[in-house]
Amino acid sequence: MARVIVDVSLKPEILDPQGRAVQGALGRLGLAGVTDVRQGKQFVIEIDGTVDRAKLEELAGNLLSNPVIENYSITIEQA
Amino acid sequence: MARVIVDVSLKPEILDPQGRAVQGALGRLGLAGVTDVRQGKQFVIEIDGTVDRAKLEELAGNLLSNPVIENYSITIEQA
Amino acid sequence: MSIDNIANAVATPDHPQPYRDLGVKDDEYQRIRDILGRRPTSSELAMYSVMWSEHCSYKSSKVHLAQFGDKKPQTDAMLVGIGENAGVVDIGNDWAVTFKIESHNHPSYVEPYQGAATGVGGIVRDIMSMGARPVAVMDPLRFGPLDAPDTRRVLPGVIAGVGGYGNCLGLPNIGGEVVFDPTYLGNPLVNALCVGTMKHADIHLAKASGIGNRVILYGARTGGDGIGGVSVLASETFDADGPAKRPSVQVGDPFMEKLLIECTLEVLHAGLVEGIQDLGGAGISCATSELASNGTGGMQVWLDRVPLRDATLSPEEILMSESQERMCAIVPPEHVEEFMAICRKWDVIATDIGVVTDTGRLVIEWHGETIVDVPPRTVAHDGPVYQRPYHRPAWQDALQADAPTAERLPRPQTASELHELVLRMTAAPNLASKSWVTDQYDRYVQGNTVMAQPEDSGMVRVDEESGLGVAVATDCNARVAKLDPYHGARFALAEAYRNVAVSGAKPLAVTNCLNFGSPEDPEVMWQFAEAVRGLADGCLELGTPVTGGNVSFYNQTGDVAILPTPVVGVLGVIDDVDRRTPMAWAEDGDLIYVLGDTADDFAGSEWAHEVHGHLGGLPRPVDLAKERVLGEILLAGSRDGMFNAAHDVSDGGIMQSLVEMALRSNVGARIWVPRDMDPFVFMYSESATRAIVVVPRDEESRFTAMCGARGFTAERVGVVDSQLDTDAIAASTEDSSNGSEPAQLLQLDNVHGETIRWSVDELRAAHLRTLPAVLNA
Amino acid sequence: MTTLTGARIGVVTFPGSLDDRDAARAIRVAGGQAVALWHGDEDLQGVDAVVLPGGFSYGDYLRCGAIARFAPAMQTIIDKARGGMPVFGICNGFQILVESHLLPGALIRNDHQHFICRDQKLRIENTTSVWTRGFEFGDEIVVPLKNGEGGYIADEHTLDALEGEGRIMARYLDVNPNGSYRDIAGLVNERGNVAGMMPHPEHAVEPLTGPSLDGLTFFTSILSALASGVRA
Ligand SMILES: Nc1ncnc2c1ncn2[C@@H]1O[C@H](COP(=O)(O)OP(=O)(O)O)[C@@H](O)[C@H]1O
Ligand SMILES: [Mg+2]
Repeated sequence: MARVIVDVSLKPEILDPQGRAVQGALGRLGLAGVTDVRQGKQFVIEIDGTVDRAKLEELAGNLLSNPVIENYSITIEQA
Repeated sequence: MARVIVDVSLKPEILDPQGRAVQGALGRLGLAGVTDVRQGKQFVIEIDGTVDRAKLEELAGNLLSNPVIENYSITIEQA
Repeated sequence: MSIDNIANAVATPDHPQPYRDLGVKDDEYQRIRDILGRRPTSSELAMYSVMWSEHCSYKSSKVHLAQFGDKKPQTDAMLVGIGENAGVVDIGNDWAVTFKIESHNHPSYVEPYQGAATGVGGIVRDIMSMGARPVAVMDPLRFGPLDAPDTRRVLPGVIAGVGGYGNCLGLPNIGGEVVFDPTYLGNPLVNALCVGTMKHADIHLAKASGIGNRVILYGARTGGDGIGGVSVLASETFDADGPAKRPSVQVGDPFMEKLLIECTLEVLHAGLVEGIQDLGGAGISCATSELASNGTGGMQVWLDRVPLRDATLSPEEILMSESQERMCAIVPPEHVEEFMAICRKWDVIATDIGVVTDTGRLVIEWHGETIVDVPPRTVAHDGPVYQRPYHRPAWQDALQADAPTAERLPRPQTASELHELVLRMTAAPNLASKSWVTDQYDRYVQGNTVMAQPEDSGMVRVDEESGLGVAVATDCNARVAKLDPYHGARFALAEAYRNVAVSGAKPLAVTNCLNFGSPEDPEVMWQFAEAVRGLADGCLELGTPVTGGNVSFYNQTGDVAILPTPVVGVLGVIDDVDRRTPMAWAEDGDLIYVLGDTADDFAGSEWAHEVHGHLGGLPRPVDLAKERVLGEILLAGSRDGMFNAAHDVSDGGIMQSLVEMALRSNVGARIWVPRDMDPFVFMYSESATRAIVVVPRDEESRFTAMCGARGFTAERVGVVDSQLDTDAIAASTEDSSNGSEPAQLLQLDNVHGETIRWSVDELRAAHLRTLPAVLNA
Repeated sequence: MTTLTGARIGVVTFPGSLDDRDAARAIRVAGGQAVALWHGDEDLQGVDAVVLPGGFSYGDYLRCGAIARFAPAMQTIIDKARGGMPVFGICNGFQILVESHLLPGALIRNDHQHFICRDQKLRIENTTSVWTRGFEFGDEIVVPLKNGEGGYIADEHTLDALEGEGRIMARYLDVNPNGSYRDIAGLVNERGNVAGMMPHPEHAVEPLTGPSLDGLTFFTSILSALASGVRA
């Protein structure tokens, strides 16, 4: 049993319209000093049995993220 | 200067069609043993100056997440 | 937690049950005991409570709705009538159409996106369950004042939800309404309409017949969604140690619904299915009891086979869950394998959960224990019926006496005041362009959309060979309904009827969504009774039967009910969509006619609302015999090629209709106020039974002869003219110098002896300004 | 005039494809034969070209086109496209091509965050591909656009290369509806056999149901290319 967390974020040089919209809204609603907001995705994957790490890396970098615009990172919590 | 990370996830009892679609794809593409996938959002917020914690809590629970169907958690990394 | 099975219920007759918390009244609980001859098990109580709720049983409205059947007009068009998931109408060439509106008001207030999304999903499944392919959706919506903070919370979410679901499902959105009124502030109305088409042979009904046939549940897994949505159940009332309170928010998965559509159509066309039912309000309780009650009468169900999303759900919860995107089919055993294979192809989970029996009872087991054993009819069809008291509100007379006369509400007196007024009205939230909304909806998908917003009706081609098509419009001026609910319902009917006729289609059938306050308030109940009576009488007079609809009560904030809002949808047929009449005029020199009579009618008008915030007076009753003649003229004119364009006249009167036509075509016109008519009344009166038609010059004599023969008023009020931009105007408009195209102008002559004009560009700017200015802020 | 009939163009249906019937209709209206292909089949039934239609494959829940890219049919299509088979991705189909790396860059959420449906003016800037050879350079056309994630992005280097090589098939005119870099509405690959575009030409092929007939040229282009044996 393992819980795998894959965080996917836009590469810094890529435009993030959602983050920008959130930044605008946070400012308007009174949170001071916000200089940047980036929005990312998080996948929490529960795996029964052992984790096939090679496959996981492949799919994180290929399916869960788009290498053209996104970076990913993997955290594995063994239960 | 602070970096605030707000993780937003669907409440466990709420249907997560995105997570389900990913679960299906991971299985088809050969990652064995996946029993559940939940997809969440992550906001990385850069703040200049001190963080107004009360305001941040309010907006995390209100703007960044939808309290009817989502939970959130806040992590603050002071720089 | 032990299971409350039948034996246990028999053994513990005095076990106290939390029926009141489930919305079950003392006498209703006693009736359940009488029916069963014992106390119900908790699962049975769950079923009865949801099925006997107002939402599912129509217990307050039933006695009134019967009029739709009693006063049904003679027609051969109706293939399936009221009572089924949706009515079915014959449109010729072996084609049939089904259409229906449903409300999702309360869920959309709590969670606008998901509430609206699942509203669309629910009505689409209703249409599917008749055997039809869904081909279009519409969304009549009502919100509080545009600039109220809560409207800014609710409206964008609702629009995104309607769009997010419908777009992802591949259903073109072909029309709807967006109306603002303060009474909807704490209670927006989110109504959704779906149209489906099928060949006659494909019509299916929700019944479980054929002993030995299997009961197959297919689609999404069952979760805790919507428990407490239909009735007021909170799950811990069953058992203090039970699972945590379930979410009442239903989340939609349009992708799953799309698979469900394709999968359902495939199993139906393969002839594998005996009966079919969607799972909506009251979920499995509703589907099993209705299927059994409509069919042979008996059914055995193994509830523990139901695939779950949440393993901790109790049987009571599974019975009541409103998880979305599920269907139930009755399949002969020899077809089960093939049925399952098609489901697998579409990646849809399907489970054999039961069998049709000859016992006359619905028996449900949970891990070997019998938890339900009831006569299905008592659950599905023989619920309580109330004769709710009702009476005319004490304030009704005073409201009707407060007429919007020239003395009571100051009217614009001069040409320049009228010039200003047009710009203001064009930008008024209720009249302003709804493109901020409709641009978020896919109107093209399926490739059969012939008309969509902002045309008077939505029109889709049904048969690509012949061009056979249908047009649908929904309407309701709820202010008029408040002033006089009987008349208001007929007014709404007439308007929707006219919107269909204006586009060249022949009105055939009616659906409705009756949105009202609490039925426990006798004054609201009176509004409801009057509206139903008006609609039923009106449908008889127009010859258009009601094929189905929906009632939504308890739309109020505290003690304040919404405006009575009987939304009426009319469906019409057009033999060849190629001859539809669009609303945009085009040809220079075409003549602009107003059909119908204009009187001093401002009770419930948009002008009184927008300019004076006033609602009062007694609207002039709509003459439906005359409305029918207008419809005939519009249809005959379309058939005989007499019209290049047409547009109905309703909210905002003739002036607003002219503005909309000019904007749609981007071509100017010269209009004159008829002699002896007050310019303001000409421009903004909302007399019913009128339309604007645009007639080519060489059709004029034929056209006027046709109107004359029918004794119908037709007055020439203008001419299409793209060349009004003379040097005299260059000074008054911004950019007529820019390029060779002349600026398009709308000119109105004979206004207190003067001429006033607007450039179409300035009208467009006004029309487009309001919604984005508020909603994008 | 060369006969356009005979050519067989496949239209792939993925779970969640919506405009597949419409693409097939457009092929028929243009004079071709539309062949329904199923995402789960590797076999393309010997079609001469493939259209990947619009819709929300797999709900577009992960990223648009990200899951469809791995469908068995796509494995064959990717292979054959590399070998020169003509492929045209419309909207979701464009997203699938980009996710498959048959076309560069990525499509992200519209800058204004809303789904948008509008009659969109475009300028055709590539007339050498098999999908656009029927146009004149600079033709202005109007076709429906409908998407929530149509913002085209790529790095500067890629954008410059696309422009330099004449691979920008169509650009948005008057209004950039989604924040696409350099107003890019559609692209072709180096070889000119693979094209992708966010707007929907298949919805502009009949006078009653679309804003123009401008979309037809994409389909007559490929049919005439196939009929006259033009290879990409
Ligand atoms: N919520 C909506 N969804 C889709 N179309 C809408 C919506 N609201 C308004 N429309 C469309 O915008 C146009 C103008 O609406 P409206 O002014 O209410 O029309 P009318 O008064 O002629 O019934 C119509 O085509 C209508 O169908
Ligand atoms: Mg109208």
